[in-house]
Amino acid sequence: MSIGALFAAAPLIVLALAGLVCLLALSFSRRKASSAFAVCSGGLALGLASSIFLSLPRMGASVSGLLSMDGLSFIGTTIILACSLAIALASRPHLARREGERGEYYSLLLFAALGGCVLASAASLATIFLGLELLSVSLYALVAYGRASAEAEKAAFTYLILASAASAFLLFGMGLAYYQCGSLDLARITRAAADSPSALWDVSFAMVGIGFAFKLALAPFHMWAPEVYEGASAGAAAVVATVSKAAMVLPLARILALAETAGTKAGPAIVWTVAALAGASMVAGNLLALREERVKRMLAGSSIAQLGYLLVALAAGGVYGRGTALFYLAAYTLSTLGAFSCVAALSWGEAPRELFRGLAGRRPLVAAVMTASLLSLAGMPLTAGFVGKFLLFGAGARSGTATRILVFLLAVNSALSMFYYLRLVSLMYRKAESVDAEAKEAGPSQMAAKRAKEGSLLAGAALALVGLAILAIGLAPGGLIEAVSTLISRG
Amino acid sequence: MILALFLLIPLACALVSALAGIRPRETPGRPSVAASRIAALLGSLACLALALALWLGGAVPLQLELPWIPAIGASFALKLDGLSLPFLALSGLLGSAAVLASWKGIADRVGAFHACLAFTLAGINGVFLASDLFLFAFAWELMLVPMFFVIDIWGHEGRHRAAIKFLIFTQSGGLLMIAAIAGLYAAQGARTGEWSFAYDKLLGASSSGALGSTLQFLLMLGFFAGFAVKLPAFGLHAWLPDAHTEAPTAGSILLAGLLLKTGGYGLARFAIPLFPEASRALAPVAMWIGVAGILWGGVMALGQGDMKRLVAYSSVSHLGFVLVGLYSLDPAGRDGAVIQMLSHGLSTGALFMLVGALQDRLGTRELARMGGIMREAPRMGAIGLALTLALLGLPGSGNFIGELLVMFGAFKSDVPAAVAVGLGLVLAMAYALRMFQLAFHGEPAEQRSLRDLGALETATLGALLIVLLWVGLYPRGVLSLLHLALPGLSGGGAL
Amino acid sequence: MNPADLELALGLAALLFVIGLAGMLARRSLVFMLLCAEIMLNAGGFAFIVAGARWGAPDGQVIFIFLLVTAAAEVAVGLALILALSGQGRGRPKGLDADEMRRGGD
Amino acid sequence: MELIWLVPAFPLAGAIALGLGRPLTGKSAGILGSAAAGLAAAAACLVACLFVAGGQVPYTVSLWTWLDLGAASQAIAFSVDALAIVMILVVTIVGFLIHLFSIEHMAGEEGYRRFFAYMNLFVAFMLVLVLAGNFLLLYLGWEGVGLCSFLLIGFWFRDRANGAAARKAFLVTRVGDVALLLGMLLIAASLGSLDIGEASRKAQSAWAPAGSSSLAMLAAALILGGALGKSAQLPLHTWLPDAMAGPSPVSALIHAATMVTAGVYLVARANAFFALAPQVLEVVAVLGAATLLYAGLCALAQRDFKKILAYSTMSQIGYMFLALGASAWTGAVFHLATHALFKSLLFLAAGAVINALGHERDVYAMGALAKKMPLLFWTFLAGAFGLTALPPVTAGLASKDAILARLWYVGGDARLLWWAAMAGVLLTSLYTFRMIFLVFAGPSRRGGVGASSHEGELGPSTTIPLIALALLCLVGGLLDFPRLMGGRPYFGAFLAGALPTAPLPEADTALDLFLSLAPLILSLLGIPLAWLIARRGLERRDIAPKGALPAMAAIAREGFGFDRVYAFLFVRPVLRLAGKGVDFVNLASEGLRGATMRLSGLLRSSQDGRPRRYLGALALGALLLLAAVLI
Amino acid sequence: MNPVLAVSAAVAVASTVAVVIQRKAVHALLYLIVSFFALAVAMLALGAAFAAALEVVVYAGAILVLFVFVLMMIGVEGPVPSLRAWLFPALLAILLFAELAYALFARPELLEALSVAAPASGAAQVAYAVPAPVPPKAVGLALFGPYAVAAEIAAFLLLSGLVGAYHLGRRDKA
Repeated sequence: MSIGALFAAAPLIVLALAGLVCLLALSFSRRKASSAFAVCSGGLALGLASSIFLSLPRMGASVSGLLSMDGLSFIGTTIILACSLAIALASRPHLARREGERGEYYSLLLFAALGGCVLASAASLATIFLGLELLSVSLYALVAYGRASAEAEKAAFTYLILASAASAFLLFGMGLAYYQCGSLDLARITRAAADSPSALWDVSFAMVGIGFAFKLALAPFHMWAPEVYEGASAGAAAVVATVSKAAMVLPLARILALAETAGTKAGPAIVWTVAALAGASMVAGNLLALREERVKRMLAGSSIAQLGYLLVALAAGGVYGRGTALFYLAAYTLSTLGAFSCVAALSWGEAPRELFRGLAGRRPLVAAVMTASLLSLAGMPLTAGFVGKFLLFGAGARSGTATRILVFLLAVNSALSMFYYLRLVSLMYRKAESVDAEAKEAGPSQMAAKRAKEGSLLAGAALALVGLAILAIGLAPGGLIEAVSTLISRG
Repeated sequence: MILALFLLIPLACALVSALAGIRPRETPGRPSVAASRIAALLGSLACLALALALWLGGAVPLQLELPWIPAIGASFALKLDGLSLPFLALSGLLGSAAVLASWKGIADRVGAFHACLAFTLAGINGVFLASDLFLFAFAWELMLVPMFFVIDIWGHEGRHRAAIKFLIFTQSGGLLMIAAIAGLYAAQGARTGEWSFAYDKLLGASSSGALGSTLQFLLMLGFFAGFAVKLPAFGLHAWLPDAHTEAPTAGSILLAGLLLKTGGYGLARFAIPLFPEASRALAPVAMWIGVAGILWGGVMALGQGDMKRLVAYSSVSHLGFVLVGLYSLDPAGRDGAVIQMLSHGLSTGALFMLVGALQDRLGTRELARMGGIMREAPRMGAIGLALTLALLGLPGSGNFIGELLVMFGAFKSDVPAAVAVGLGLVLAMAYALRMFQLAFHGEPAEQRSLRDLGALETATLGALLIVLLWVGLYPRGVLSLLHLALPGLSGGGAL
Repeated sequence: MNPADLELALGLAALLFVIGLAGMLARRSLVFMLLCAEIMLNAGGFAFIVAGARWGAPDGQVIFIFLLVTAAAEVAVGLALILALSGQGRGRPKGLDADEMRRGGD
Repeated sequence: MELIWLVPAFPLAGAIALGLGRPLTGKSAGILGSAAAGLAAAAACLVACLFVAGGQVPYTVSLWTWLDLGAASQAIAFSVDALAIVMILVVTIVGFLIHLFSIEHMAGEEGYRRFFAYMNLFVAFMLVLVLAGNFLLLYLGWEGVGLCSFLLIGFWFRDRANGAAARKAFLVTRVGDVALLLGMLLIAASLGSLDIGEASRKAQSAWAPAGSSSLAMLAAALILGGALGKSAQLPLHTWLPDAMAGPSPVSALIHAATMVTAGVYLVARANAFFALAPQVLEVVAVLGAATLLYAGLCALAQRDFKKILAYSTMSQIGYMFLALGASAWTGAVFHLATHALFKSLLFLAAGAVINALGHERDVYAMGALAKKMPLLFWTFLAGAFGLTALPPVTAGLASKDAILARLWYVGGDARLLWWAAMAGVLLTSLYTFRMIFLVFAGPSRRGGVGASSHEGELGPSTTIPLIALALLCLVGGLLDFPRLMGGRPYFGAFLAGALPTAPLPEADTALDLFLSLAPLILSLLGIPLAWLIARRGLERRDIAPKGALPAMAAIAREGFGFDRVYAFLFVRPVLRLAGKGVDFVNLASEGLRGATMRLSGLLRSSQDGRPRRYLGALALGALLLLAAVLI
Repeated sequence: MNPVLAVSAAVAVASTVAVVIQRKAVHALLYLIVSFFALAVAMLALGAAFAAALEVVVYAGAILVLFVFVLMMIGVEGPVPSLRAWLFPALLAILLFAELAYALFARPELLEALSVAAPASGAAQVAYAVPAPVPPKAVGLALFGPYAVAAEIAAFLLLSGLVGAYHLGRRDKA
């Protein structure tokens, strides 16, 4: 393994070390999680920096054939690390306020990020599987973490059981693929599949696809999402909604890219199946969110639908399609991150809609960012979501009948989604006084309060940053679009 | 660069009034409140002045193009021609009217309110100016959100539901339109290899055979859906009565006076020129949709007990004329449609202002609870009478010119449609007179003391009426300008 | 090596896989669900072994080892969760019935 | 020559001044209004003199270009020719007199100023109508007078019934207007011009060949539709009787003298198109005759003083249409002019009577007023003689004679029309004298409603117009007197410049004598019959009518139930459709919303937190996915 | 046709079915151990000795023992589903298996391969040219050669599992 490869893989290494340091810090001072927090956020920031300054210049390096540090992986790493950082900051105040807070949370967050990054740059079945499992296992713990309620554990267990079933599908599919090709390398596999197509290939891809679809919560593999989002703490839900989604989209994009370069002809059956998945997800997600009174569940529905939208671009295929998908991924993660950070700022656990009534009067910043995020998710102009949706339309309209139908569905569905997004927005601007949930939370000790205060300062900064990013991308998306397209075409 | 002002001024005013408004515990008398009001007013007046200056200066056509998102070939391209200038002037005028109309009515979160108004105006101006389809879609969506807030925060009883309904309807249309834009962009780009949203570049797409006839028809339908919902065409108008009724006065003025016009403008500017063949295929159907709108809107207006709702349905009826005129694919019809839009904007805007004034004074919009206003408030009565006459398209009002030209265009392309439109005129008279007599004639329905219109209101309404009369007696002022825009619009000789 | 054997072995893997799935669907006890999950994963691993045998390559077994690691981790977390859900064996173990995991009040 | 625009400008200015002039109170408003009308009259006379002096050359004064309709560009332009001169003279002079009358008549009414503003506005619009050189401007005036009629019928708007009458008038005429509008569009579309003269010329060249005469017929028919509406001819006549809800001067000016005759004017104006469509002309004649008889019968059965006059107006206009139908253009216009004189006189007198009786309008409640109100009686009598074409009043005599003679000379089927006209003559004298007997003769009734008041307090501004009009009636006919009595057709000659005239065939004294005497005799015959009817009516006025004749009378009083039929056919269906304003489109959208919500509820209820269920979904999804890819 | 493989397959299937339908979790565990042993034998027959050993040592030896500990802490008496409860799962499983089997066995080149005739497609040639079993050494070399990075990741996987389990285990004091 060459030095270049080492540099290229710097983000992963940084994350891994940060995770270890975090654990060490914990084992030395059990009671002081602030050190863990510092290590975690520092590590994530460092990883971000390293991915920009170390691995970006060495684009295309391959780490012993298992990880390929190409454009895709860069995009993925950046998104994942940024999201994790924001989440770490956003969850700080609550964790700080909790008596006897322990830092495992941060180490788990780091591990999850690591798994995500591995997935984002995986070039082999082995790394895909391991990255997926690393991410999942950390997520199980994270979901069950922060909240002292049976709901969290139930959610975690549900997640675990379903996820292991899904990853069993994934594993079996991989096995079949390996059985036919004799190599774990994605490029080889796609080539082999292109050379000698067979029913078994379709099956193996389908089973792998099931694994992915589950993680992306595409209908009908979506049913875990509302439970988990609701049961988990705001922070953990944010991880599920952003990091793990991004981490799953990238290998998908890579596989599709490789398949295209290998010249695989996706039969109509495949195309229509994907289209059906996308359509079903849009409809199911929006219908689930439509009348939801609990914001986290609503966001779950929203993310189901959003991933369905994203699938349109992937189904459209081509460099343009993938680029669109990744741009939309960025927009989606950013907006969802904003929304969840706002939820986290209001309540760590239950988040009923009423929590947001008259928010604009009480917490203008939170209300503003929440508005921006929701409008972005709804695809309104001035926000990243609008550009993303526009590109989605373009990508869908470019290719065949299936995606054109999807475009129609997309239009109708996003019109439908207006209902729940804007209903929440309007709630925030109504005149009504309802107590903030965090005010209800148990009065913390002086120490914890101090920590919470400094934490909330950082959290506020992160929040504002996310909001600004949404608007910035919405106003001048050109740079991002170009960056993405160049990265893909190079990777 | 002047054109950018049409967007910058309102945005700046929005900012100012928003900042002026940001203070807890507002009380109507506070200077900051007045500041935000004045800022919004000045903004729209400035737009109006600018438009008039350009008009009188004869400085059309005028262009501005700045790079925006080269990656996808979208640019910040504005183009001012004879078609957009009247609408810009209208938006300035009605914008000021809206601010004035809410001078007393709005006491809560004044800054935010005027910010929303100005923001909406910016979006509307953008729609009227954009010559880049991405920018157009951007502006098109941009005006929705502040409008949503205007209805949702400052509206009447059923505002929340009405606001959502408004948004979902317009949005489902708008998204279909955006999808069509994207499709057109994709098809044209795939053919020429030049990815661009520029209007002029896409204008030739359908005639150059970049699109198959089915695709062209589908894309045209996408555009049509977007604009038909906004117009609103018959069958898609369910959102309009609620939105108009529940919105605050200023909101209703902007909705009826401007937002609906963006639909007609879009049809005239985009849907028909971009897809001439497909439009020709659709035209007979579209005309009869328009006729249905005219008749059904009239019948519904005849049945309403709520004055605002009645006016709303009358809008449905009047904008049916626009659809008929545009899809008669005849120059006269198109002129008529434009005149009709302008004069409908003026008359209905003024009418909503009047209704708002009535509601402020009587606390009701129910016709049954009015009556006898003519005696108590003669000024109100006179203006109400004048507006009623405009509503029923009396010669001399702009509405007459619009309806006449539309009927002329319809007559040339489809005589039965023209006859049906004639029936619409009778209906219009029926509901207009019914409204007028119920509200202003007879004896007062209940004990009350009624203030007549104040000087400010009278002046505003008078101004609107005078413009309306001008359009009615000297429509060439508009038409000659409009004909400057003809070459750009005559997509494939469709018009 | 006889291809028929490979096919047979793959068939076995598939069979185990679906049996695990069936059990997971059928059993309400969390412990049993976890067991069935293990069966499914194991079947997947076995598929890899078969594939490795087909190509005579070590990759299959390597993946199998990773699978073992995964299984260990998952089982550890899963059992921890089960323990947390059942009030640590004090009294009658509650919450171990999957169907009792209905959301409180919808 | 350019001062033609002054004619409509004066009343318009007056209207604006009155509309804005808050301080104008008391009589000053009336005086201002009358002054405006008077100035208009003066200007009209001046214009007329200049016109005659200038050798009767038609000319057009164009103010500004209004609108380009297709190829035709329409100007706001006044074109003056003989017909226009006649019309403006009638309008301004009669209008002025009526204004004058109103100063006192309307004194003390609420909205005195409003009244004169509306009246002035009406005069202005009417002048625009008659001066319009192109159809579009004509249409502007056309709708304008309709508006004023609406406003003035509903002048006493506190009573909703008046408002309803006003609305009805405006709506029914609008139906005709739309027809006219379509006709204009047809002309503009197929001839490329709306200038009346030019269009007529083009029509003669383009439509004269029989091939395209269907277009001509259509155009003529549509124009006729407009005319029928305004002139309250069958079948668009139902609004006129109700229109009597307005003040009497309004009835005199609008619903007797000027506006209702605009239809006649229109047909005369557009004679070229009708000439190209003889079938339509026949329709005109037949409708005229029908209205003539129908209205006569209705008038005979009315109890409301003003409604009698209203129906009589209808039937007189029927005469005019008859004349038009027989292409006796000048005759029609002449009768229009004379009718304007005597009918406005009748209305004014009647108004005065009604005022004097404290707004009592039931003729059965009047009577024996001849002695109480001699002036009103004599002036009314003068008008009545004009109406029944009896000497010595020349107005009606001359014009009606001309029409009847023309009908006879046309020959053929027109003979039938002549007989109808004769029947009309009889009817006219019947209802006229019935009215006179009931109102002025006989015993005073109802404890003498009239007894309380007599005309003593009539001031000059009331009496002068009455007398003036009476005198005009006396001499008016001389303008175009039957040759039999040594008359000269000055009027016809004057109009010859504007309207086609067919000279009567060679004089045949015997026939002329017959044609002149026959109506005279019939009218005279009518008087005693009227006396009988009046008596009979008096006896039965309070008892519920029994037997066939009273039943007939009741039906006739209702105008033969046209209102009911129209309500059943048009009004009620539309209102039922409107219902309470419930929009099925809205209902549909709400339904869609509900369905979506229910669907979402269904989906959410499937999310009940049981992992096995989710697992099942997963497995099922996997099954389907594999099946999909394997197929 | 390798008898050892066949027999072990039969045993594995039977014992797995037994696992699924047991009433007591402990019995199920024992049956699972049996099925793992059978699978280990099958692996041996396929020449994957190292994997077989790990199957016995880690899976049967370690992971299942973990289960046993838990079961000792909480005596689970999983209610046995009625036949009706089995209906849907069984049906689903059978259909799924049918699909997999179809994909596995309904392939032309396999039929060719089954017939003794020379393999037609190049893929088949590659496939059946290499008979040799894979010795543990090769596995080890692979694991710490090309797959070293993966091994590291696996280590972190275990670590995160550890952290998670540890945390969840002592959450009572949280």
